[in-house]
Amino acid sequence: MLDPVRIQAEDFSQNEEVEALKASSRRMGGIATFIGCARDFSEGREVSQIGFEAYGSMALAEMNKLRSEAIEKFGLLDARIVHRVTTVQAGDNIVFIAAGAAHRAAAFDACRWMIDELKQRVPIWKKEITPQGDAWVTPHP
Amino acid sequence: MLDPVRIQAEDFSQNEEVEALKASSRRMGGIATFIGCARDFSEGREVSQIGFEAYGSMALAEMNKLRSEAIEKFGLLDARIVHRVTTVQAGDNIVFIAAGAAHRAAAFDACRWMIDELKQRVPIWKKEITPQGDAWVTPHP
Amino acid sequence: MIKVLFFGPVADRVQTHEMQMDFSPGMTLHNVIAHLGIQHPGAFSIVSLIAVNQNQVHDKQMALQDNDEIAFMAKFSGG
Amino acid sequence: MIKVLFFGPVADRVQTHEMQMDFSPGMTLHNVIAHLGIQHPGAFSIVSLIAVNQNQVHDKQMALQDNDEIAFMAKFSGG
Repeated sequence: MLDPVRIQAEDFSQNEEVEALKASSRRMGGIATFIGCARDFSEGREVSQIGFEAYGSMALAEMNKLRSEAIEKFGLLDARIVHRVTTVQAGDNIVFIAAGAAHRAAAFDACRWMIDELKQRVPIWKKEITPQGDAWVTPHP
Repeated sequence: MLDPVRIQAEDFSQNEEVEALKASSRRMGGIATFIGCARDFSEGREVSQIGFEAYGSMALAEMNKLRSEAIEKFGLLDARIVHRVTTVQAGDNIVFIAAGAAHRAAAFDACRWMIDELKQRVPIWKKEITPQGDAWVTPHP
Repeated sequence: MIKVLFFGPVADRVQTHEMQMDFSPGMTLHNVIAHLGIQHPGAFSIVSLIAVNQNQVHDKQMALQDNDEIAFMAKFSGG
Repeated sequence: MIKVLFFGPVADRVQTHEMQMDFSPGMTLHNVIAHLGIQHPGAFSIVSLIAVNQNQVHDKQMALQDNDEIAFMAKFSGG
Protein backbone atom coordinates (compact mmCIF):
# COMPACT_ATOMS: atom_id res chain seq x y z
CA MET A 1 0.00 0.00 0.00
CA LEU A 2 1.33 3.46 -0.89
CA ASP A 3 2.22 5.77 1.97
CA PRO A 4 -0.51 8.38 2.66
CA VAL A 5 2.03 11.22 2.45
CA ARG A 6 4.48 11.27 -0.44
CA ILE A 7 6.76 13.43 -2.56
CA GLN A 8 7.41 11.79 -5.91
CA ALA A 9 8.35 12.55 -9.51
CA GLU A 10 5.79 10.22 -11.11
CA ASP A 11 2.10 10.93 -11.54
CA PHE A 12 -0.48 9.59 -9.06
CA SER A 13 -3.72 7.71 -9.66
CA GLN A 14 -6.85 9.14 -8.05
CA ASN A 15 -8.43 5.68 -8.13
CA GLU A 16 -5.55 4.18 -6.18
CA GLU A 17 -5.41 7.02 -3.67
CA VAL A 18 -9.15 6.99 -3.00
CA GLU A 19 -9.10 3.19 -2.73
CA ALA A 20 -6.34 3.39 -0.13
CA LEU A 21 -8.18 6.14 1.75
CA LYS A 22 -11.40 4.14 1.86
CA ALA A 23 -9.57 1.02 3.05
CA SER A 24 -8.95 2.75 6.38
CA SER A 25 -12.61 2.81 7.47
CA ARG A 26 -16.06 1.55 6.56
CA ARG A 27 -17.59 4.55 8.31
CA MET A 28 -16.51 6.96 5.58
CA GLY A 29 -19.50 8.67 3.98
CA GLY A 30 -17.81 11.60 2.26
CA ILE A 31 -14.47 12.07 0.52
CA ALA A 32 -13.31 15.47 -0.69
CA THR A 33 -10.29 15.62 -2.95
CA PHE A 34 -8.28 18.41 -4.50
CA ILE A 35 -6.07 18.05 -7.56
CA GLY A 36 -3.79 20.91 -8.49
CA CYS A 37 -2.65 20.84 -12.10
CA ALA A 38 -0.46 22.87 -14.43
CA ARG A 39 -2.23 25.63 -16.34
CA ASP A 40 -0.95 26.66 -19.75
CA PHE A 41 -0.73 30.28 -18.74
CA SER A 42 -0.33 32.31 -15.59
CA GLU A 43 -0.80 36.04 -15.05
CA GLY A 44 -1.05 36.50 -18.81
CA ARG A 45 2.21 34.71 -19.69
CA GLU A 46 2.24 31.46 -21.64
CA VAL A 47 3.73 28.68 -19.58
CA SER A 48 5.06 25.62 -21.36
CA GLN A 49 6.41 23.74 -18.34
CA ILE A 50 6.57 24.05 -14.56
CA GLY A 51 9.58 22.83 -12.61
CA PHE A 52 9.49 22.00 -8.91
CA GLU A 53 12.16 21.89 -6.28
CA ALA A 54 11.68 20.75 -2.66
CA TYR A 55 13.60 20.63 0.59
CA GLY A 56 12.63 16.98 0.65
CA SER A 57 13.15 15.93 4.26
CA MET A 58 11.52 19.05 5.69
CA ALA A 59 8.69 19.03 3.13
CA LEU A 60 7.80 15.44 3.94
CA ALA A 61 7.91 16.12 7.68
CA GLU A 62 5.62 19.16 7.26
CA MET A 63 3.20 17.23 5.05
CA ASN A 64 2.98 14.45 7.63
CA LYS A 65 2.38 17.03 10.36
CA LEU A 66 -0.28 18.69 8.18
CA ARG A 67 -2.08 15.37 7.68
CA SER A 68 -2.07 14.55 11.41
CA GLU A 69 -3.28 18.02 12.30
CA ALA A 70 -6.12 17.81 9.75
CA ILE A 71 -7.24 14.40 11.04
CA GLU A 72 -7.29 15.76 14.59
CA LYS A 73 -8.78 19.19 13.85
CA PHE A 74 -11.61 18.00 11.58
CA GLY A 75 -12.21 14.52 13.03
CA LEU A 76 -11.27 12.82 9.75
CA LEU A 77 -11.18 9.07 9.32
CA ASP A 78 -8.16 9.40 7.02
CA ALA A 79 -6.29 11.84 4.77
CA ARG A 80 -3.67 11.72 2.03
CA ILE A 81 -1.24 14.26 0.56
CA VAL A 82 0.87 13.63 -2.53
CA HIS A 83 3.05 16.27 -4.21
CA ARG A 84 5.00 15.74 -7.40
CA VAL A 85 8.50 17.21 -7.61
CA THR A 86 9.63 17.08 -11.22
CA THR A 87 9.03 19.09 -14.40
CA VAL A 88 5.45 18.96 -15.63
CA GLN A 89 3.65 20.02 -18.82
CA ALA A 90 0.38 21.96 -19.12
CA GLY A 91 -2.47 19.78 -17.92
CA ASP A 92 -0.28 17.52 -15.77
CA ASN A 93 -1.11 16.78 -12.15
CA ILE A 94 0.94 18.51 -9.44
CA VAL A 95 -0.66 17.84 -6.08
CA PHE A 96 -3.34 15.55 -4.66
CA ILE A 97 -5.14 16.00 -1.34
CA ALA A 98 -7.90 13.76 0.00
CA ALA A 99 -9.94 13.95 3.18
CA GLY A 100 -12.34 11.20 4.24
CA ALA A 101 -14.92 11.69 6.99
CA ALA A 102 -18.22 10.28 8.19
CA HIS A 103 -19.98 13.32 6.73
CA ARG A 104 -19.18 15.70 3.91
CA ALA A 105 -18.79 19.01 5.76
CA ALA A 106 -15.68 17.87 7.64
CA ALA A 107 -14.21 16.35 4.46
CA PHE A 108 -14.62 19.59 2.49
CA ASP A 109 -13.35 21.82 5.31
CA ALA A 110 -10.30 19.63 5.90
CA CYS A 111 -9.39 19.24 2.23
CA ARG A 112 -9.46 22.98 1.69
CA TRP A 113 -7.53 23.63 4.89
CA MET A 114 -4.81 21.16 3.88
CA ILE A 115 -4.14 22.70 0.47
CA ASP A 116 -4.20 26.23 1.94
CA GLU A 117 -1.74 25.20 4.68
CA LEU A 118 0.44 23.21 2.28
CA LYS A 119 1.03 26.31 0.21
CA GLN A 120 2.05 28.24 3.34
CA ARG A 121 4.05 25.63 5.19
CA VAL A 122 5.66 23.11 2.86
CA PRO A 123 9.10 24.01 1.46
CA ILE A 124 8.48 23.49 -2.25
CA TRP A 125 9.18 26.04 -4.99
CA LYS A 126 7.86 26.27 -8.52
CA LYS A 127 9.51 27.75 -11.57
CA GLU A 128 7.52 28.66 -14.66
CA ILE A 129 9.29 27.81 -17.89
CA THR A 130 8.02 30.07 -20.66
CA PRO A 131 9.15 30.86 -24.22
CA GLN A 132 10.47 34.16 -22.75
CA GLY A 133 12.58 32.42 -20.12
CA ASP A 134 12.27 30.85 -16.68
CA ALA A 135 11.00 32.53 -13.53
CA TRP A 136 10.55 31.31 -9.98
CA VAL A 137 7.00 31.96 -8.83
CA THR A 138 6.62 34.57 -6.13
CA PRO A 139 3.54 33.85 -4.06
CA HIS A 140 1.14 36.68 -3.47
CA PRO A 141 1.53 38.16 0.01
CA MET B 1 -16.21 10.19 -24.06
CA LEU B 2 -18.61 9.68 -21.15
CA ASP B 3 -21.33 12.29 -20.70
CA PRO B 4 -20.53 14.79 -17.91
CA VAL B 5 -23.90 14.12 -16.22
CA ARG B 6 -25.01 10.54 -15.74
CA ILE B 7 -27.23 8.21 -13.72
CA GLN B 8 -25.93 4.66 -13.88
CA ALA B 9 -25.92 1.36 -12.02
CA GLU B 10 -22.22 0.63 -12.49
CA ASP B 11 -19.36 2.18 -10.53
CA PHE B 12 -17.39 5.14 -11.91
CA SER B 13 -13.65 5.69 -12.18
CA GLN B 14 -12.29 8.88 -10.67
CA ASN B 15 -9.32 8.69 -13.04
CA GLU B 16 -11.60 8.62 -16.09
CA GLU B 17 -13.85 11.38 -14.79
CA VAL B 18 -10.97 13.71 -13.91
CA GLU B 19 -9.31 12.96 -17.26
CA ALA B 20 -12.51 13.91 -19.08
CA LEU B 21 -12.89 17.05 -16.96
CA LYS B 22 -9.32 18.17 -17.69
CA ALA B 23 -9.74 17.54 -21.41
CA SER B 24 -12.12 20.50 -21.57
CA SER B 25 -9.50 23.15 -20.82
CA ARG B 26 -5.78 23.71 -20.39
CA ARG B 27 -6.47 26.65 -18.11
CA MET B 28 -7.63 24.43 -15.25
CA GLY B 29 -5.46 24.90 -12.16
CA GLY B 30 -7.70 23.39 -9.51
CA ILE B 31 -10.10 20.47 -9.43
CA ALA B 32 -12.27 19.75 -6.40
CA THR B 33 -14.11 16.46 -6.25
CA PHE B 34 -16.58 14.88 -3.88
CA ILE B 35 -17.26 11.16 -3.59
CA GLY B 36 -20.18 10.00 -1.50
CA CYS B 37 -19.94 6.40 -0.39
CA ALA B 38 -21.96 3.91 1.61
CA ARG B 39 -21.21 3.79 5.34
CA ASP B 40 -21.68 0.56 7.22
CA PHE B 41 -23.86 2.19 9.79
CA SER B 42 -26.12 5.20 10.04
CA GLU B 43 -27.67 6.77 13.13
CA GLY B 44 -26.46 3.84 15.18
CA ARG B 45 -28.02 1.10 13.03
CA GLU B 46 -25.93 -1.37 11.10
CA VAL B 47 -26.50 -0.99 7.37
CA SER B 48 -25.62 -3.90 5.12
CA GLN B 49 -26.79 -2.41 1.81
CA ILE B 50 -28.26 0.78 0.42
CA GLY B 51 -30.80 0.72 -2.39
CA PHE B 52 -31.50 3.69 -4.65
CA GLU B 53 -34.48 4.63 -6.73
CA ALA B 54 -34.69 7.64 -9.05
CA TYR B 55 -37.22 9.48 -11.16
CA GLY B 56 -34.73 9.07 -13.97
CA SER B 57 -35.83 11.62 -16.55
CA MET B 58 -36.40 14.38 -14.00
CA ALA B 59 -33.26 13.53 -12.03
CA LEU B 60 -31.09 13.72 -15.12
CA ALA B 61 -32.68 17.02 -16.19
CA GLU B 62 -32.11 18.50 -12.70
CA MET B 63 -28.51 17.28 -12.61
CA ASN B 64 -27.85 18.88 -16.00
CA LYS B 65 -29.42 22.13 -14.78
CA LEU B 66 -27.33 21.93 -11.61
CA ARG B 67 -24.12 21.52 -13.62
CA SER B 68 -24.93 24.47 -15.92
CA GLU B 69 -25.85 26.66 -12.97
CA ALA B 70 -22.61 25.78 -11.15
CA ILE B 71 -20.49 26.54 -14.23
CA GLU B 72 -22.22 29.91 -14.59
CA LYS B 73 -22.38 30.83 -10.89
CA PHE B 74 -18.76 29.96 -10.02
CA GLY B 75 -17.10 30.58 -13.40
CA LEU B 76 -16.03 26.96 -13.74
CA LEU B 77 -14.20 25.62 -16.76
CA ASP B 78 -16.11 22.34 -16.46
CA ALA B 79 -18.08 20.16 -14.03
CA ARG B 80 -19.30 16.57 -13.80
CA ILE B 81 -22.03 14.83 -11.79
CA VAL B 82 -22.48 11.04 -11.68
CA HIS B 83 -24.99 9.27 -9.43
CA ARG B 84 -25.33 5.52 -9.14
CA VAL B 85 -28.84 4.06 -8.93
CA THR B 86 -28.57 0.44 -7.87
CA THR B 87 -28.01 -1.47 -4.64
CA VAL B 88 -24.60 -0.87 -3.06
CA GLN B 89 -22.61 -2.47 -0.24
CA ALA B 90 -20.77 -0.70 2.58
CA GLY B 91 -17.75 1.11 1.12
CA ASP B 92 -19.17 1.33 -2.39
CA ASN B 93 -19.28 4.62 -4.30
CA ILE B 94 -22.63 6.38 -4.64
CA VAL B 95 -22.08 9.82 -6.13
CA PHE B 96 -19.24 11.71 -7.81
CA ILE B 97 -19.04 15.47 -8.27
CA ALA B 98 -16.15 17.35 -9.85
CA ALA B 99 -15.57 21.05 -10.41
CA GLY B 100 -12.63 22.39 -12.42
CA ALA B 101 -11.62 26.06 -12.36
CA ALA B 102 -8.61 28.27 -13.01
CA HIS B 103 -8.13 28.63 -9.24
CA ARG B 104 -9.00 26.44 -6.30
CA ALA B 105 -11.47 28.67 -4.40
CA ALA B 106 -14.09 28.50 -7.17
CA ALA B 107 -13.57 24.75 -7.57
CA PHE B 108 -14.14 24.07 -3.85
CA ASP B 109 -17.13 26.41 -3.57
CA ALA B 110 -18.80 24.94 -6.65
CA CYS B 111 -18.19 21.31 -5.70
CA ARG B 112 -19.72 21.81 -2.28
CA TRP B 113 -22.64 23.78 -3.71
CA MET B 114 -23.40 21.03 -6.24
CA ILE B 115 -23.59 18.21 -3.69
CA ASP B 116 -25.66 20.36 -1.31
CA GLU B 117 -28.08 21.26 -4.13
CA LEU B 118 -28.17 17.71 -5.48
CA LYS B 119 -29.47 16.47 -2.16
CA GLN B 120 -32.20 19.12 -2.19
CA ARG B 121 -33.20 19.09 -5.82
CA VAL B 122 -32.61 15.74 -7.48
CA PRO B 123 -35.42 13.15 -7.23
CA ILE B 124 -33.48 10.17 -5.89
CA TRP B 125 -34.39 8.16 -2.79
CA LYS B 126 -32.29 5.85 -0.68
CA LYS B 127 -33.37 2.87 1.36
CA GLU B 128 -31.20 1.39 4.08
CA ILE B 129 -31.23 -2.38 4.16
CA THR B 130 -30.37 -3.60 7.66
CA PRO B 131 -30.55 -6.94 9.46
CA GLN B 132 -33.64 -5.49 11.23
CA GLY B 133 -35.40 -4.65 7.96
CA ASP B 134 -35.48 -1.98 5.25
CA ALA B 135 -36.23 1.68 5.75
CA TRP B 136 -36.41 4.62 3.36
CA VAL B 137 -34.16 7.40 4.55
CA THR B 138 -35.94 10.51 5.73
CA PRO B 139 -33.71 13.52 5.21
CA HIS B 140 -33.23 15.85 8.15
CA PRO B 141 -35.40 18.97 7.85
CA MET C 1 -54.72 9.52 -20.35
CA ILE C 2 -52.82 10.95 -17.43
CA LYS C 3 -49.77 8.98 -16.32
CA VAL C 4 -49.26 9.03 -12.55
CA LEU C 5 -45.89 8.03 -11.11
CA PHE C 6 -44.84 7.11 -7.57
CA PHE C 7 -41.30 6.61 -6.30
CA GLY C 8 -39.46 5.26 -3.28
CA PRO C 9 -41.43 5.47 -0.03
CA VAL C 10 -44.55 6.80 -1.78
CA ALA C 11 -44.55 3.89 -4.25
CA ASP C 12 -44.18 1.45 -1.33
CA ARG C 13 -47.31 2.85 0.31
CA VAL C 14 -49.38 3.01 -2.90
CA GLN C 15 -47.99 -0.43 -3.75
CA THR C 16 -47.36 0.54 -7.34
CA HIS C 17 -44.97 2.73 -9.29
CA GLU C 18 -47.36 3.80 -12.00
CA MET C 19 -51.03 4.14 -12.79
CA GLN C 20 -53.14 5.62 -15.59
CA MET C 21 -56.11 7.93 -15.14
CA ASP C 22 -58.60 8.98 -17.78
CA PHE C 23 -58.18 12.55 -18.88
CA SER C 24 -61.19 14.82 -18.92
CA PRO C 25 -61.14 18.43 -20.10
CA GLY C 26 -60.88 20.95 -17.26
CA MET C 27 -59.16 18.42 -15.02
CA THR C 28 -56.78 19.98 -12.49
CA LEU C 29 -53.92 18.65 -10.44
CA HIS C 30 -56.15 19.13 -7.42
CA ASN C 31 -58.71 16.67 -8.88
CA VAL C 32 -56.05 14.00 -9.17
CA ILE C 33 -54.78 14.60 -5.64
CA ALA C 34 -58.31 14.50 -4.19
CA HIS C 35 -59.12 11.30 -6.03
CA LEU C 36 -55.93 9.42 -5.13
CA GLY C 37 -55.52 10.96 -1.69
CA ILE C 38 -58.72 9.35 -0.46
CA GLN C 39 -57.59 5.92 -1.64
CA HIS C 40 -54.01 6.27 -0.36
CA PRO C 41 -53.97 8.69 2.58
CA GLY C 42 -50.83 7.10 4.06
CA ALA C 43 -48.91 7.63 0.83
CA PHE C 44 -50.08 11.19 0.34
CA SER C 45 -49.18 12.15 3.89
CA ILE C 46 -45.49 11.86 2.94
CA VAL C 47 -45.78 13.54 -0.48
CA SER C 48 -43.78 16.76 -0.30
CA LEU C 49 -43.14 17.41 -3.98
CA ILE C 50 -45.30 17.13 -7.06
CA ALA C 51 -43.99 17.36 -10.60
CA VAL C 52 -45.94 17.65 -13.82
CA ASN C 53 -43.93 16.65 -16.86
CA GLN C 54 -40.73 16.58 -14.76
CA ASN C 55 -41.19 20.12 -13.46
CA GLN C 56 -42.03 20.86 -9.86
CA VAL C 57 -45.48 22.38 -9.48
CA HIS C 58 -46.69 24.46 -6.55
CA ASP C 59 -50.13 25.52 -7.80
CA LYS C 60 -52.59 22.65 -7.33
CA GLN C 61 -55.21 24.46 -9.40
CA MET C 62 -53.00 23.87 -12.44
CA ALA C 63 -55.01 22.65 -15.43
CA LEU C 64 -53.79 19.36 -16.84
CA GLN C 65 -53.39 18.39 -20.48
CA ASP C 66 -54.00 15.00 -21.99
CA ASN C 67 -50.88 12.80 -21.73
CA ASP C 68 -49.42 14.76 -18.82
CA GLU C 69 -47.08 12.87 -16.50
CA ILE C 70 -47.62 13.56 -12.79
CA ALA C 71 -45.18 12.40 -10.12
CA PHE C 72 -45.91 12.31 -6.39
CA MET C 73 -42.69 12.33 -4.40
CA ALA C 74 -41.46 12.20 -0.81
CA LYS C 75 -38.47 14.30 0.25
CA PHE C 76 -35.41 13.42 -1.78
CA SER C 77 -32.62 11.50 -0.08
CA GLY C 78 -30.07 10.94 -2.83
CA GLY C 79 -26.37 11.73 -2.68
CA MET D 1 30.98 21.12 10.03
CA ILE D 2 27.79 23.06 9.41
CA LYS D 3 25.84 22.07 6.30
CA VAL D 4 24.18 25.04 4.58
CA LEU D 5 21.40 24.40 2.06
CA PHE D 6 19.82 26.66 -0.55
CA PHE D 7 16.73 25.94 -2.64
CA GLY D 8 14.86 27.32 -5.63
CA PRO D 9 15.34 31.03 -6.22
CA VAL D 10 17.87 31.34 -3.38
CA ALA D 11 20.01 28.53 -4.80
CA ASP D 12 19.92 30.23 -8.21
CA ARG D 13 21.32 33.43 -6.74
CA VAL D 14 23.99 31.74 -4.59
CA GLN D 15 24.72 29.50 -7.60
CA THR D 16 24.91 26.41 -5.43
CA HIS D 17 22.54 24.19 -3.49
CA GLU D 18 24.89 23.30 -0.69
CA MET D 19 28.01 24.45 1.10
CA GLN D 20 29.96 23.45 4.21
CA MET D 21 31.18 25.83 6.91
CA ASP D 22 33.60 25.03 9.70
CA PHE D 23 31.92 24.79 13.06
CA SER D 24 33.39 26.74 15.95
CA PRO D 25 32.07 26.62 19.51
CA GLY D 26 29.73 29.52 20.37
CA MET D 27 28.77 29.98 16.71
CA THR D 28 25.25 31.38 16.22
CA LEU D 29 22.85 31.42 13.30
CA HIS D 30 23.51 35.15 13.13
CA ASN D 31 27.23 34.52 12.49
CA VAL D 32 26.38 32.33 9.49
CA ILE D 33 23.91 34.87 8.09
CA ALA D 34 26.39 37.73 8.51
CA HIS D 35 29.16 35.78 6.83
CA LEU D 36 27.13 34.55 3.84
CA GLY D 37 24.94 37.65 3.55
CA ILE D 38 27.94 39.81 2.68
CA GLN D 39 28.99 37.42 -0.09
CA HIS D 40 25.47 36.91 -1.47
CA PRO D 41 23.37 39.98 -0.69
CA GLY D 42 21.02 39.33 -3.63
CA ALA D 43 20.23 35.84 -2.42
CA PHE D 44 19.70 36.86 1.19
CA SER D 45 17.36 39.69 0.20
CA ILE D 46 14.77 37.06 -0.79
CA VAL D 47 15.32 34.73 2.17
CA SER D 48 12.12 34.73 4.19
CA LEU D 49 12.47 31.47 6.13
CA ILE D 50 15.37 29.84 7.88
CA ALA D 51 15.31 26.26 9.16
CA VAL D 52 17.83 24.53 11.40
CA ASN D 53 17.60 20.75 11.22
CA GLN D 54 14.31 21.00 9.27
CA ASN D 55 12.63 23.20 11.85
CA GLN D 56 11.83 26.83 11.20
CA VAL D 57 13.85 29.17 13.41
CA HIS D 58 12.94 32.75 14.31
CA ASP D 59 15.69 33.56 16.81
CA LYS D 60 18.90 34.41 14.97
CA GLN D 61 20.87 34.37 18.20
CA MET D 62 20.31 30.61 18.32
CA ALA D 63 23.49 28.72 19.17
CA LEU D 64 24.50 26.13 16.59
CA GLN D 65 25.78 22.63 17.20
CA ASP D 66 28.35 20.79 15.16
CA ASN D 67 26.71 18.97 12.18
CA ASP D 68 23.65 21.22 12.15
CA GLU D 69 21.85 21.61 8.83
CA ILE D 70 20.78 25.17 8.02
CA ALA D 71 18.45 25.99 5.11
CA PHE D 72 17.89 29.45 3.68
CA MET D 73 14.60 29.63 1.84
CA ALA D 74 12.48 32.06 -0.18
CA LYS D 75 8.70 32.07 0.23
CA PHE D 76 7.24 28.69 -0.63
CA SER D 77 5.30 28.33 -3.87
CA GLY D 78 4.32 24.66 -4.02
CA GLY D 79 0.86 23.25 -4.60
